[in-house]
Amino acid sequence: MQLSREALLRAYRQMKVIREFEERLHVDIQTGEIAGFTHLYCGQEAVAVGVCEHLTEDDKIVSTHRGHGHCLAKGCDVNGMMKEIWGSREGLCKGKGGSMHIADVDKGMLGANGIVGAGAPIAVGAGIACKLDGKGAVAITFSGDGACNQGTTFEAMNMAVVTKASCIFVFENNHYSEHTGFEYAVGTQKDIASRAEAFGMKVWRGDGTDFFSVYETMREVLDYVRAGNGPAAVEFDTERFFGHFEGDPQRYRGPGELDRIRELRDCLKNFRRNVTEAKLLDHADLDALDAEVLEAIEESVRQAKAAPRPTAQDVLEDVYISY
Amino acid sequence: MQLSREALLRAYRQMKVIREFEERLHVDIQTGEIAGFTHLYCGQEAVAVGVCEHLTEDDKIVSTHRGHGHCLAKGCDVNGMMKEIWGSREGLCKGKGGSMHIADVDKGMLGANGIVGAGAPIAVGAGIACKLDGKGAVAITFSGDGACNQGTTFEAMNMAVVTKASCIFVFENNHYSEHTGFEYAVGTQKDIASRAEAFGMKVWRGDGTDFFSVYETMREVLDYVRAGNGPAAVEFDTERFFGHFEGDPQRYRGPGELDRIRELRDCLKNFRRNVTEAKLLDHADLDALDAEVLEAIEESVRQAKAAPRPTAQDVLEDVYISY
Amino acid sequence: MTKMMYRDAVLTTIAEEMERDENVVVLGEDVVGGMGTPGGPEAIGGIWSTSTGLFGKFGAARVIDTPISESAIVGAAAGLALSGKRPVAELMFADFIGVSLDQIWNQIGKFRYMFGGKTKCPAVIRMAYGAGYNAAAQHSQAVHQMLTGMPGLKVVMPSTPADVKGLLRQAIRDDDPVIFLEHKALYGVTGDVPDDKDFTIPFGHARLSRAGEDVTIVSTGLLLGFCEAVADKLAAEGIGCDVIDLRTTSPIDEETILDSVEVTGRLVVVDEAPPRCSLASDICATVANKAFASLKAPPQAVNPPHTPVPFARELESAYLPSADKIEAAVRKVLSYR
Amino acid sequence: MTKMMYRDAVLTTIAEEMERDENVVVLGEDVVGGMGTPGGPEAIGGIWSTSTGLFGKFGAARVIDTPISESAIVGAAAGLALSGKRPVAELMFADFIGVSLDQIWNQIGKFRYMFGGKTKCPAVIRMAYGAGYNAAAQHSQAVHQMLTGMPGLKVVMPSTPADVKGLLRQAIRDDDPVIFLEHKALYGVTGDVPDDKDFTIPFGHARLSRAGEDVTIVSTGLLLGFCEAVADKLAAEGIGCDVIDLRTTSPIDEETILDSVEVTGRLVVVDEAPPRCSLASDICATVANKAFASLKAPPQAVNPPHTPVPFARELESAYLPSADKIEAAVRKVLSYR
Ligand SMILES: Cc1ncc(C[n+]2csc(CCOP(=O)(O)OP(=O)(O)O)c2C)c(N)n1
Ligand SMILES: Cc1ncc(C[n+]2csc(CCOP(=O)(O)OP(=O)(O)O)c2C)c(N)n1
Ligand SMILES: [Mg+2]
Ligand SMILES: [Mg+2]
Repeated sequence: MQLSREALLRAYRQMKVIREFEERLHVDIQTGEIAGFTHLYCGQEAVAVGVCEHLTEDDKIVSTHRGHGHCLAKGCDVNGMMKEIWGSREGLCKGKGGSMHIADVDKGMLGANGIVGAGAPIAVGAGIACKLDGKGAVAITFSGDGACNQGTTFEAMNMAVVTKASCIFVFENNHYSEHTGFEYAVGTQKDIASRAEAFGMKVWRGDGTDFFSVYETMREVLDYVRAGNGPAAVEFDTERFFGHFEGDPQRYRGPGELDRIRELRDCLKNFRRNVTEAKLLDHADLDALDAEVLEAIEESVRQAKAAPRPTAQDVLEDVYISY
Repeated sequence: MQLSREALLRAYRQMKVIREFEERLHVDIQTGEIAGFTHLYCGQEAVAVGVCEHLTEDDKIVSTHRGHGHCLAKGCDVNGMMKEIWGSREGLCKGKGGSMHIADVDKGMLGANGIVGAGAPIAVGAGIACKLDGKGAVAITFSGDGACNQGTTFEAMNMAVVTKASCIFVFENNHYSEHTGFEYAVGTQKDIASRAEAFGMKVWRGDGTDFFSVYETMREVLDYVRAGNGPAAVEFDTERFFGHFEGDPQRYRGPGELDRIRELRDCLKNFRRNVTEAKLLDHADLDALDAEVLEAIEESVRQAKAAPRPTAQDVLEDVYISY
Repeated sequence: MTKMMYRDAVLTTIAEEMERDENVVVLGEDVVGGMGTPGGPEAIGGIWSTSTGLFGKFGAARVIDTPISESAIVGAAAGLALSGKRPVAELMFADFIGVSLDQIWNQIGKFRYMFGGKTKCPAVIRMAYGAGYNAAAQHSQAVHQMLTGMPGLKVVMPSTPADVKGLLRQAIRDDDPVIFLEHKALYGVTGDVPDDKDFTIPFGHARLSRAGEDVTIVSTGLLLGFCEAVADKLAAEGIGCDVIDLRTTSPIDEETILDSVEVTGRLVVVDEAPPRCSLASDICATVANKAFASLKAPPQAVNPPHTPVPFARELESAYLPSADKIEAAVRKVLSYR
Repeated sequence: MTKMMYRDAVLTTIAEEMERDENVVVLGEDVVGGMGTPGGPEAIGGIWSTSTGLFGKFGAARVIDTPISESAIVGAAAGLALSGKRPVAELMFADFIGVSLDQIWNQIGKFRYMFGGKTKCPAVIRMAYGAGYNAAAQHSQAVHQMLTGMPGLKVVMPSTPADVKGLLRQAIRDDDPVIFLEHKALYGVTGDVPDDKDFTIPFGHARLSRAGEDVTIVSTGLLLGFCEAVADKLAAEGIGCDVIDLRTTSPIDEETILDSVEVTGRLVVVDEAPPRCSLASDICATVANKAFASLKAPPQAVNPPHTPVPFARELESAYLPSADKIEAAVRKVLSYR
């Protein structure tokens, strides 16, 4: 916990932005104004932020279907994202990608991905590029406990080891893949990290609901990979606060589970408690940030609602040819 | 080594059939009369036979591009196979499949496979069927040290564990995938079995150039899986005597490597030495078998050469519709 | 007859066939739902509700929830089928053939032929396809053109609950591998369904859903309804359309199409996949070749553009063939001189 | 001009581009060969000899041997391309798109569009396709019809060493993903190749390899040579054929085809893939739609049958379009009244 006051405020703000961005989406989606399948990241913010706070624009990340948190943490514009999810032609992807396909390659964000497991091989390529460039940059792929069973993820782990790619596999174990439990679908019934280890990588583990655990763990992982030691893997135990997608009745949850995780495993609450108890920040600092973030999100929604809609002609653009 | 004299003779004969079948193919292919890509199994006979001598027709196997040994060991007809490889319409697959696609489902041989790694998921399905039938039958997939890096193989291992399929992953590590070394392509640079173990399976290891090692190891593996304990994996260290495919100049071999493995790692020589030293069989027994097998192979070639060729009309058959 | 939704026709047919034949087994992601969770099995029975209750009725041995491993799902179906079972595997979205194509294309589609005709592979691979939910480029695709082009596969695209029942039952009882394409946007559609537990519809027999003598419209799945609407509208103007629901794209009922075009001389094919190497081009080419002399106008295809499926509502609607575009195409061929 | 083999044109072009642009990297199975073996790197330089010597010249960082993991190969190419590199990935056989299709279809083909046009993905995926080696159902396929149907991918099918050079260079310098299909049976064919290290052939421009006024023959790859042979034979009889080598199937040069058919009124398309939803049906449909009035005979496709590729010599020859079958098709359209 040697973070400056500024860094602490920034980390909190980043997590809070993700949280409020999605809490707001959760409300707005119910009005029927937002189209498509939306997977909310709420509850896992400490992972995205604890990872990305270490990164520069030279570092790359590859995300998942549950990508808002990774995008925001990697610096994608809040308004551009909100517009994208609302399907505006001013969205980050001109309304063509939507929630599952947000990217901003200039920021090192190589894309959310609707195909579970598809990101890992892409990150290996990006990690090879990082190695080639020799500037110590890394490529990070986020995968869930479900994605870790997809063949592409396994191939990517082996390929990363073989090519000594500067690549980090971040596994976010939120115990569910859609409506199926981790204990069922991951045959080992142990953690994900031990399986990754068997591919020949050094692995780490951390608490994905605690920013400081993620941040400190990632410092070690990044030191290791930036030094040119090849790939590494890290597993964070975490929680998702909403359903798999918006509309999910979540009957697979245990009694009181959602209340319990919102109470005990909320990274924002944990952060606030930690920093205030340690007297690094006080409640007023954080409350001010909260208000500021709420207003920023409100503003992004205002903009998204007012932004111009795409037109039929737009369909035919951004592809080299459309017959 | 509690095998009866009869069982010993049978095992030796099976290995010898594979050996001579392929030594003969190796010669005949050079005449240009045999079409297609042929991958010879010579050197690995102890694995196919040491595994299949335990099996009945209820047990299933799924093979690879290097499938002749598995087919013969599982009881495919020698003449039907030779005719198939020669492309006759009397071949086991009417000349439609060829070396890489020999199958005999009635014998529990679910197919050689030209796609590396494709057999493993198929074996999981067969293993689920075995479990469903509840008669203690098993499904076995053979994979190489190259195939063990294919996503399908990994997915299959996890799926087998999750579904508790009666399925056995037999890894034949002959140290090469095409022209690439095991140490390069398998990122762990350890053995294959330890990676399989991380998927949650019990694993075994054995010497794939020693029939008795394979046979005794497989007895344990089969006892375990037939008892309904779910899948298992076993790795056999073995050698391939010929090139990856016929025509391969094998420049990746070390000096004297081929001579050395033919001398010290020949499962037929090892078998003969073991059983004669232990006075279980004598040389005359084996010599008689050798002669008999040679004649059987000669006969299969005679038949293959004389067998009727397929016709243009045959192209349109054996598919539900051909426009 | 019973009124039921398209999705219930899927579920009911599977249940009836599982009842009838113990070799029928179901597998896929979340087909049970809730496995390994505090809520327990069947907490949620499949995201399309096409397997709800099967686990309770038939047990874990025959209703198999799988990890997210589509190659292994299709591969397992292949192995089950080669072992005498009749697997009904589900790919949650048709787009996931991308991660499992080898098992579909190079394995189950080829066993019978490669192995010299002696091997049966009675596997059904069900998948939800199509646009309409703004699910964007990776969750909205029509994939029938690729699969139709693959020898050895039968490809089914039902457009009504009754057809689901007759065709899915046929698929499960068929000894060849069948790709069963369910349109997401049809799951909630209701229709009359025969109660007969042996009701099947043979493959390769199209359904004439509207009859007319001026133009032939061929389609499948969701778009068939749009074609019917256009036909009904034009009928009021005295223009008669044959609307042909292909039902199966392979085998294809060429005869019904050619017979119709011989009368009408005009063809419009409406297809949800992009234009290149599409089912629409396939049918236009067949008709141009085999009914050349009957044609009074150029055969006309209606496809989305050659782009990925876009996300935003306005974009997706502009992307998809609509009743308006179909009507325009029909008027275009009608006005050709 | 230098005489060289098709395979050497591949190798030379890659080497020249690697020399010119340090962002060009090569990856694939055994593209180095011998990694981790006693014989050492480059013991064998790729099974098609299309990467021999690259490792020695450019080193392990830019010539990357991979495990048997095609999804990871294409995926790595995707990631490299998104990171500013220009990967040239090799799939040893085109049939292996089965195990890597998602990365081709749903990833590299869609980035630019899905991400709103701001993302470049300059990846080249080379693959050896086609029959002629009796390699049977899983190692002999033509796959251009599937890939041509996928928005976002450019698809190239060179038929001569010179075209390899001009088109592969274009592919490597192109900012969009390109599928580069090399016919196995052409690797050994020799031809004159321009020495200019900036010689490129733009995509979407077909080559008229024979000129005539009686019939238009369209083809690609290996079969183009068969078409030329037929054209030459018929020329002796006074029958003139336009033989059009498409070079790229997407983008496609419709103009050249339509211009030719306007003159000849007769079309034969020769295609190595099975007939359904094929490139042949695509072109026949386009011509039937856009040059309807010019057509004097039904557009005619020549494809293999709708079966997997069979193994035995007699079967594979009967399966493939041959000069005889092409000639018969040409005579058929010529004799149509
Ligand atoms: C290849 C593929 N298979 C299935 C799906 C459907 N699907 C979307 S998310 C998901 C669960 C993913 O679980 P996990 O990796 O744990 O991520 P989480 O949703 O928990 O963030 C599934 C099955 C998909 N999108 N892609
Ligand atoms: C999916 C796929 N990728 C690549 C190949 C080409 N290929 C055929 S065999 C082989 C090597 C296989 O190595 P291994 O699994 O060790 O088996 P071995 O040849 O040693 O028996 C390769 C790369 C293939 N047939 N299928
Ligand atoms: Mg999860
Ligand atoms: Mg090997």
